[in-house]
Amino acid sequence: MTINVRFFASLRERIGHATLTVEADGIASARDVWKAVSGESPDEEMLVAINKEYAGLDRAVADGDEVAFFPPVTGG
Amino acid sequence: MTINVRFFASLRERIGHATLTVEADGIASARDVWKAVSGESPDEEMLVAINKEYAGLDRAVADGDEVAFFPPVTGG
Amino acid sequence: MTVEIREHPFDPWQAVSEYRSTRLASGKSGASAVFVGTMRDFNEGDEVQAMVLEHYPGMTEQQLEDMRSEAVSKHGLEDALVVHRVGIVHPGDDIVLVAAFSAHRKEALAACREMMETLKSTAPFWKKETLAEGERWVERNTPG
Amino acid sequence: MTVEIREHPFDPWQAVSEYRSTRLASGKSGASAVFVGTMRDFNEGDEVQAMVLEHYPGMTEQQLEDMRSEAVSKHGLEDALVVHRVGIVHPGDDIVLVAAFSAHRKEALAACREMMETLKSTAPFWKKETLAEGERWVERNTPG
Repeated sequence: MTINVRFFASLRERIGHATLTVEADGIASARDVWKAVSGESPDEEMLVAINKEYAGLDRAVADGDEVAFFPPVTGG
Repeated sequence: MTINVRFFASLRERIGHATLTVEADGIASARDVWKAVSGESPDEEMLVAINKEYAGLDRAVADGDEVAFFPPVTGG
Repeated sequence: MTVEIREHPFDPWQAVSEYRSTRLASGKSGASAVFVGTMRDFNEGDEVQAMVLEHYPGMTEQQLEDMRSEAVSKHGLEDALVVHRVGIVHPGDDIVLVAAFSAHRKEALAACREMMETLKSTAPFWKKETLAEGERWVERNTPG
Repeated sequence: MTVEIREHPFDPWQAVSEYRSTRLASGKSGASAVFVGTMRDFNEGDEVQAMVLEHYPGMTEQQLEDMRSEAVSKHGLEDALVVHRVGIVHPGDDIVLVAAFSAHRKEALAACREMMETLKSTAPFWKKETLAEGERWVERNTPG
């Protein structure tokens, strides 16, 4: 299974990449994706989008999905 | 006692004057001024200003005051 | 002058833009909340061709100035601007501009809304509409 | 286009004025409620020299468009316009414009405020400030 992962703002800097591709079996949810790329548990405030729509950490992911992680938004 | 009376909008048209001068004794309040110029009791919605500030119908008037009568405001 | 009565058509967006660039310190007001009221070509189901806006010279300016000062002081605004047309207006003409400038959006938005409610309920202006069948006074403003 | 992401400085007042004259039917929208957010030269007690505004291309536009459509439909607006800057901005630069156009003021004012709250809490934008001592991410928006 291939997941295209994106990071924004402080999470991009922390991970050190704007995008990563995760190719692995055993990944069921966005939470699993985060663990695969960071080796850590997600922090409470982290936001997740799957295919450019907000999603919960336990939302299922499928082959080819774009999963994005970012901190609270600060626009406007 | 001399009172300078002003009328606006539909009250101006009803009275037929934009300004009137009332010279009479026995006028104590804005209500008395309205009775003197119209011969009628004031209607509930009528607004009153004395010297360009909102006032109640029973507010006292003094020699030289400007007393204005007008309908509900409709600006904006 | 932060309260103005205008007898001729004005461009409210240009007025706000000019006011900001000439009267406000750059970089202080993070939030500008603006309301512009424009004459519509219909009211209460009828087509309106024109309108006369009457006011009470002296009292109207004082009411608007009091309203502006109270909003600035209550909400800690940087500044506020109020412009209102009088005289003969036509559909599409802008009638009123209320602008609140503040460091933060909450205060600017609340002050803008409150000034509009105060203006609608207390500022001495009266509208007389010209319809195809004649003229009529607008009897009251709708609540906000 | 009623949702725009701009990479260069823009004049929000000119944008509203042009939008009204080119996109809205004259005489229909009696009420225009507009909020403009501008970069300040201070934040949380510190002087800010510049800022980088990052967004999520594709998702940001979709979020803004959903927000705009919901506001139009909920409040029965004639139209609504949303413009947001990205990239490097400086104090005094305008960052966001939200405009709601309606027949009546109540709906325009409510829609403008609600769109700003939605934008602040859900639109994927992030600010990084440049201070004299270095850079820092803005961690969260203040509630409205």
